[in-house]
Amino acid sequence: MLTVASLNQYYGESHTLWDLDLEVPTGQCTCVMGRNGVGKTTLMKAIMGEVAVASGSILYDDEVELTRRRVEERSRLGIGYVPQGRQIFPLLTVEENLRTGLAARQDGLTRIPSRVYELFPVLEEMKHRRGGDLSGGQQQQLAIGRALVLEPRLLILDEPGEGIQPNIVAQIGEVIRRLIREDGLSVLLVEQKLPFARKYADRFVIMDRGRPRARGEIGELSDALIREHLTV
Amino acid sequence: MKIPPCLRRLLALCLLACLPLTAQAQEDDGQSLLASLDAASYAQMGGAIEAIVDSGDPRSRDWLEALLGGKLQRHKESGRFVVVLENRGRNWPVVDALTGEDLGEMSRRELDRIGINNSLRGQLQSVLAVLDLRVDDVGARREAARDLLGQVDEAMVAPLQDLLEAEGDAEVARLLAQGLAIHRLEQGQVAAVDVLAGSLNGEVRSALSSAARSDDPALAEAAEAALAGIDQKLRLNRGLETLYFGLSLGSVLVLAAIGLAITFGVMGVINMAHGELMMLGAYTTWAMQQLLPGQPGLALLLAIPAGFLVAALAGIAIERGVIQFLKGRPLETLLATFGVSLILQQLVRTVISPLNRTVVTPEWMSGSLMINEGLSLTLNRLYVLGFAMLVFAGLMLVMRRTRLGLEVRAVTQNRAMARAMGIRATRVDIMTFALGSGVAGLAGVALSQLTNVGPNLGQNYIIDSFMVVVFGGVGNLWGTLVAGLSLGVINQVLEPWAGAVLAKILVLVFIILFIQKRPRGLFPQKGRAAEG
Amino acid sequence: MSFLNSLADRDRVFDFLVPAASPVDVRHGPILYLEGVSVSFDGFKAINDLNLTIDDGELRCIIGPNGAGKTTMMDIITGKTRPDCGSVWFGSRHNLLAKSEPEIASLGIGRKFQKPTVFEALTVFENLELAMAADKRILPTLTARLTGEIRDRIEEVLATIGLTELRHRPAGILSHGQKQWLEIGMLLMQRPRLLLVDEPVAGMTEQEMERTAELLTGLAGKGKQSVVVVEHDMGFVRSIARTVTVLHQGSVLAEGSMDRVSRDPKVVEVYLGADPDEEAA
Amino acid sequence: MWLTRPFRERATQLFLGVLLAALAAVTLLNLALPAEHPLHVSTYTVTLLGKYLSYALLAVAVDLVWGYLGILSLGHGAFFALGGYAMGMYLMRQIGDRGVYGDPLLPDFMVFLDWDALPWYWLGFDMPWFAFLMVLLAPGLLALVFGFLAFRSRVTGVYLSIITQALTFALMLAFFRNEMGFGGNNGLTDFKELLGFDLRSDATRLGLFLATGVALAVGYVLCRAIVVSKLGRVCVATRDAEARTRFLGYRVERFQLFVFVVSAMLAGVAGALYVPQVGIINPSEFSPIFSIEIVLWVALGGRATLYGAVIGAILVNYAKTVFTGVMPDAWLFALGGMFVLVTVLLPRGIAGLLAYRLRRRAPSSPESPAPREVSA
Amino acid sequence: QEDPIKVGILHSLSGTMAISETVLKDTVEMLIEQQNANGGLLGRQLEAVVVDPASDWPLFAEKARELLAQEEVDVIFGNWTSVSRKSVLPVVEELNGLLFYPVQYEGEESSENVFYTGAAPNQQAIPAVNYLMNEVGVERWVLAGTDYVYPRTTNKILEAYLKGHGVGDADIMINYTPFGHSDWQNIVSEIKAFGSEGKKTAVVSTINGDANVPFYRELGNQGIDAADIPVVAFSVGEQELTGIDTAPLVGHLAAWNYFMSVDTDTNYDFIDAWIEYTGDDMAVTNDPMEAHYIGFNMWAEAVRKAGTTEVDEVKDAIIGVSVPNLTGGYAAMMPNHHITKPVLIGEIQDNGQFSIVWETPSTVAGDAWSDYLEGSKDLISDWRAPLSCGNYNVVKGSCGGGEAQ
Ligand SMILES: Nc1ncnc2c1ncn2[C@@H]1O[C@H](COP(=O)(O)OP(=O)(O)OP(=O)(O)O)[C@@H](O)[C@H]1O
Ligand SMILES: Nc1ncnc2c1ncn2[C@@H]1O[C@H](COP(=O)(O)OP(=O)(O)OP(=O)(O)O)[C@@H](O)[C@H]1O
Ligand SMILES: NC(N)=O
Ligand SMILES: [Mg+2]
Ligand SMILES: [Mg+2]
Repeated sequence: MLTVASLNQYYGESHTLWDLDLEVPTGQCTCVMGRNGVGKTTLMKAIMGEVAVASGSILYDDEVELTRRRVEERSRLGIGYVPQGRQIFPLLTVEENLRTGLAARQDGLTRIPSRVYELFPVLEEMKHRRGGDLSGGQQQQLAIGRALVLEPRLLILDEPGEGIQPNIVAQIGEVIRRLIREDGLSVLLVEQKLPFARKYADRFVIMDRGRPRARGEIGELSDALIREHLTV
Repeated sequence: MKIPPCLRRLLALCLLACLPLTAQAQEDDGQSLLASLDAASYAQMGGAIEAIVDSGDPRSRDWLEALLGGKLQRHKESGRFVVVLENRGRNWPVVDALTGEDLGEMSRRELDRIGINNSLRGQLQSVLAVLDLRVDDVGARREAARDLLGQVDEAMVAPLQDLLEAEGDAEVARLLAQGLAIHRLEQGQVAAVDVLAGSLNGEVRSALSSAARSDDPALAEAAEAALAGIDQKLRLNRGLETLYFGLSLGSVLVLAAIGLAITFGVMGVINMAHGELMMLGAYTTWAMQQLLPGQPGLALLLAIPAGFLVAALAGIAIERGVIQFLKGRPLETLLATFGVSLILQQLVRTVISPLNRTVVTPEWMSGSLMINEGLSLTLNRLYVLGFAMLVFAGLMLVMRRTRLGLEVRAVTQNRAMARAMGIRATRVDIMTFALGSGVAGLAGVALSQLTNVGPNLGQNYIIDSFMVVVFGGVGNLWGTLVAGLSLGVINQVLEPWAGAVLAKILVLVFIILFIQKRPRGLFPQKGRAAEG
Repeated sequence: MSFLNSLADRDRVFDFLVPAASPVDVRHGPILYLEGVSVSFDGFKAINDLNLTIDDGELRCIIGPNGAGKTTMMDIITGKTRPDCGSVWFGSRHNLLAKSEPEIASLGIGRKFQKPTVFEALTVFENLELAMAADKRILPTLTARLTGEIRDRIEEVLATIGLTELRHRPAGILSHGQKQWLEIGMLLMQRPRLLLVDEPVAGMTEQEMERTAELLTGLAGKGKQSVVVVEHDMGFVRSIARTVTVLHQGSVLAEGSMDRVSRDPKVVEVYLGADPDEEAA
Repeated sequence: MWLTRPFRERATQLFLGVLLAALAAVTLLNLALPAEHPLHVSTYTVTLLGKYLSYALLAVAVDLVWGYLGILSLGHGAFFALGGYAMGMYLMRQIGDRGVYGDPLLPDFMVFLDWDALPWYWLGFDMPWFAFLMVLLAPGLLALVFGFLAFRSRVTGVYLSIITQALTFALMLAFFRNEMGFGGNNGLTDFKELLGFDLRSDATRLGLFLATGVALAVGYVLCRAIVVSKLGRVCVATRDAEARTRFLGYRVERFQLFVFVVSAMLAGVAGALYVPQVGIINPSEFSPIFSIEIVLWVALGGRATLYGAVIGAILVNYAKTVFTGVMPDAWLFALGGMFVLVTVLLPRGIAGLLAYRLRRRAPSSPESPAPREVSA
Repeated sequence: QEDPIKVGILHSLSGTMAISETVLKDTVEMLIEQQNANGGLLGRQLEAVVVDPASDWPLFAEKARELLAQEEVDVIFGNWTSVSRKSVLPVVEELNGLLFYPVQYEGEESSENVFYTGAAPNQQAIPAVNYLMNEVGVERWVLAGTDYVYPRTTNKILEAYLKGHGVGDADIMINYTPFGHSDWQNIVSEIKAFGSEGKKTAVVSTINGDANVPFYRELGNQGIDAADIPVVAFSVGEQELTGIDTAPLVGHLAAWNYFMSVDTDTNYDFIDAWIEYTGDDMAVTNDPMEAHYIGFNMWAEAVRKAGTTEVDEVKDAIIGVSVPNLTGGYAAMMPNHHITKPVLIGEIQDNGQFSIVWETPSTVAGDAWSDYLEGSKDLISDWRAPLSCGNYNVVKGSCGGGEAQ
């Protein structure tokens, strides 16, 4: 679904991503892990075009070179993005926040797909409240709901469980699993919490200082690897 | 105003003789009649006018009208009287006053104007008005009867009485009766006061005021009482009038600010060139009127879309040329757009003129709508008020009901995320800025009907506009509307007792204090969301 | 671990850092006391007759569904939000409802926000410097000097939060997790009597969570600091919790030990979900 | 001593060095060279430079509150003008009976508007110490009262900007009123002497220029000292996250008030030095557009650097002087174009350009991210 | 080839006053061009030095200094507003320059270095009021002005004058508005009410510049026409009328010392030259332009007389110089640096011109110090030796200010 090859990225003069390779197979959930500040979020932003890359390629769907596409077009190709830190539109109502997801849909749908409300009933309840007034966890749910509105083929989730109550975290996991199974969705997940990753991801990639250090089937994620790369 | 005796006779004559003039006249008679107009003193001219009316010459009316318009002139060399058809520029097209023969163009150097002064002008108008008392059109009769208030004298009483009896229209009759009553009041008849009591007409008030100063205590007392009643009613009217003034001023503020409520309030661009965009709208109106000479109304209507377009295009140019490079640096837009505003101002000065341009008010927007004789609403302002409300409603619709409205708010609140959601931020920027600028253009079109169309137009409104937007609460269109209207009303309520300067100061102080109470304007963004 | 504990005890070494004769009077009871607090936003009751007591030196965990009112409660304690009714006392002397945010902060209440908020234009070092307990009036601030001791202290905290290398970089460029750590560092510098920590481990790895847990448990203790932690990560909560309070719809749903609370069917229903053990594993 | 801290900074040393060298050079070129010499600096130029320097001081005052405190004051012209009026009133009183009506007590404009006594607020202005005190106190007090109200109510961002603008606008209208007793639209003019020195003499002009230069240096060092102190960092913290600063225990409104008042007083001093050099003070200094222009100088020079403000003020005003003389019909194009180009091409103003060149060797010191702006 | 004679032009070309002042700059440039075409002055060519003080009063002082100290011009033609003149005054006195000021003003000034070619109040305001009182029979007066010193002083003089002629307090209404005032609804409505008291009422307007358009518009719309309540304006001329739709204003008045409609050959020549110069067939002329015309010719005459452009000699030579004005008479420079002018009253026509309805039988000499103000009625100005004083107090017998040595 997504193939990242020798990607380099800089913030000013600091080199953040180094010759990074990454593969997100279709219909699977790939989990990116790594300590704070290793560049996970930066990688997601690079895929979405929020930061410029210096070199390398990001191939989507085996044919579309994302680095040559404008930011706005990427979501139109069917990429849903749940950024770290929620990034909801604080002064738009919950419903309006969700409606922004309609912009990228190709089918011209003008109503929020009911599935979103089914998944996060609190969003329907608080439809008319402004996004910024929600509690942290509610905002996180809103951010995920908003990405689902565009019914993506590739879903990028940057620490989606952050700040969400346990039962809903589990529910999100289930939804991801269902979407993968039923709709053939591909997922790129950044997650620190091992139980969640182990339960819902198919593959993992561990990053350190802007480079992938280990990767494999989730079953291969051993304690030794964890100690080596995820401990301070 | 008082009419000298020579003209009074004339008025009576008009009433009796059932003009228009019918008679036989000769070429040389005309010449001598006109020659006597070209007299040394205005008093002598009065006599000459009288002679013209007396002559019954069929051309008299044309002559009098030309005289009234300052277009009756004498060729210096030949002494020939001519009527100037168009008196702007250096050379004027003229026709012979006696024969109507086209004489081509003459230099104004060769011509001598037969001048009149204000009192003669008033007299001529009265003469022409009295004639109108006999026409079929009720509106014209009312107008004529109203003009006659305060002009009636002994010679006219009898014929007016006849007219009054024959009059079918109640309003005309009432006015004629009042006209006669004023005359009787001047004669000292106390009974006349009753007819006049309650009328809000200025002439009536004038007459009663004079009577109240009279030596006859009974008359003075009656007039005093009638005046008190009138003043009572006037006070009420005055209150309504003040409210109207306030709303009208407010609507101007709203119009000036509403475009800024989009570009500044919603997009966050501190657009110092907003005023100059209004100026472009106003100049568009002027240009339209130049393109369609003689059709100021049509030109004005066409200027609405044209003004929007011109300003919107200028807005797009500003957005593309400058503002797009300042994403994330909203304060710097202040600097750049200030530069743009200087350039636009000077551009108008150099390309068009440093002087103000004349924008004509079409007939249907001139004058006022009379609610009663003490309360009239000026039409141009009434239209502007309505226009402001329309523009506001339209804008509200766009922001609430279209995708653009949602997308622009998303883009300003979190540009990166909006783009990640597939919103074409650049296009949204352009369209929104064009919309805000276009609305500024519309404001300019409206302002061209109220104030100067000149290079400084923008500067006069920019500060007020920002004040209104912020006072209403940034980002809230309703706030802009309410803020504009209420500041307008407050200003006009204060003005009569504080004076214009102090009223303005008080309004500013009010804004400062109000913001202490509500640090985020009239309609603040509340709650967590606002703290971002 | 002993290192972290020793850090918390450092006020004996750096005695200039000892808060000058703690103004909080806890002789007669709890350090924080909320009674009958309610607040509503446009008719929505976010906090509903909330009662809560925190004892001196206690480490209390607060859990509860999204929107239960946990953050709002902290807003009320720190003076950011004014409740519609109820009373909030700090020790037995200070009525917090009558005080402004800076007053509350200088009484010794420190807070880490749910969404990390640091001063983005200032460097990591300066962020810590500003947070440091000191005379925060104008003239002393104007004339304040950065002594060697202060410097050392800041360096130490920098080492603790793992940002030594980034100390002269503006905080704005930090990653999400790094900002979380910086906020914790600011809290350490502030040396408050009462710490309110909103979701400290969101976005941290398991190992960082462990470090945070050690840090927080090390801080709490009688006569030292009291800590209130809000967190959704049950593994973390379990590892530090002594008493857990569950908030739901603005009031306390359950309170007690972690085990007891997590067996409470109501808590399971509204919060933990069917399989809490697996979540926490 | 906190005041001496700035002297340890390279940038301040450089700034003071350049400034003092410039003062010395101008003095020398003015005094030592004969008027015909091509390098001679005429008194006309000296006075002009003096005006630029007083504007520079004003810009520094604005940069202090805008750059470091995040308060975009669109009303600093008011403080400048008040300082100017205080000085102007002193200068008016110095005229004594040399006015056109020869009234020993009343200024000319009062005589022909039939005032029979000096209004109470004019009393004391014949004493220089009192007048100079008022130069500081009048703007300082206004800033204190206004700032107290505004900061206490937590008025921030554009709301604060707009009420500062309303303040200066209201003052402008008030000072226009002849009833106010400040000369109405004509303001105060026709000054004769300052502290006994004839204002027309070249020596006095040079002296005023030097005094302004010194005031600028002192003001700069004072601001710098504030900025590099911990208080300065509290200001920046306030600018970026006001609420968060409160939660650390800082009484934000007091810090804001303190800096605001200091800045207003500096602006007042600038105004006081400006008036005797240009020879007139009138309400147009209160006009909102003038206050906006000050902000433009700072933005153009580079915000939050202080020396950028100085550069901006001098550059813009020099450009104005030159352009209005050289291309009187088209200078607005040039000035407007300059504003547009600098904004688009130099995101951090001219100072940013300088800083970039100076710092290229030291990659580790980061540019602080653009300060958060007032916005919707 | 001798150096050219430098003529400084100090008129705002941008900012609020550009509307009025730009044409004055053009006028002087035209006069210079004409003079050069006629062989210049003293055999030397004239050269215009134009600067833009941008409607910024302190900048006027600075630019004046630039003209005198840097450019070393021999004479300056400039200024419109009084405040700009006040700002420039100390500079021209200090640097001993020559300034020709072409606009009607409030008087109360006489500088050794300034020549006032516009009207003093006694050359405009007082005759206009006399006309209204005697010819129109006005009994009630509205004195409406922009809030600054020219209207204030003029109104003060008029008030004193009217009261001296038996007008009561209740029959005088005074109203001031800010510069650029644009909302006249209330004030016009008040005027209307004030005028419906049974006495003939007139408005004496010292409203300046941009405020006039909305003012007249409002008058028209509220139905006040010239026959009911005439407005006589002192600051509205042909130039201002080009920006107004004059149809509703016909009959309102203005008092000036020149109108474009003046029927003399010199005037027609001047207009033709102006139209030629601007290339605009619709270009209009106005009173301050005539003032510059007179001032320029007077200065040229004085230079010829003195045989030099030396300021001190020109200053002495110019007193008594008399040149033709555009209204068929002569203007003479008086010892008080004011000139003699005829006073004309004109009514607005629908073509934006004035038709002259009244004029003084002969020219009036400008009075620097008003006879109707307490502080100045004892002052006279005479710059000839031996008095050589701008504010000589005839009662005290001394020269008032510190100005005169
Ligand atoms: N705007 C920026 N400018 C400079 N450096 C930056 C910027 N944003 C992030 N960085 C640096 O880049 C590195 C990677 O940041 P990133 O946000 O990708 O980390 P992360 O892996 O997502 O961490 P976390 O787990 O804390 O979210 C960090 O060291 C951070 O300090
Ligand atoms: N200003 C506000 N306006 C409207 N609703 C608000 C406002 N502030 C908070 N709320 C609502 O109050 C409730 C409590 O919010 P709070 O942030 O305290 O929850 P929380 O317990 O911290 O949740 P989370 O675990 O998701 O952080 C939420 O439903 C939220 O939407
Ligand atoms: N002198 C004037 N009209 O200001
Ligand atoms: Mg991250
Ligand atoms: Mg929360």
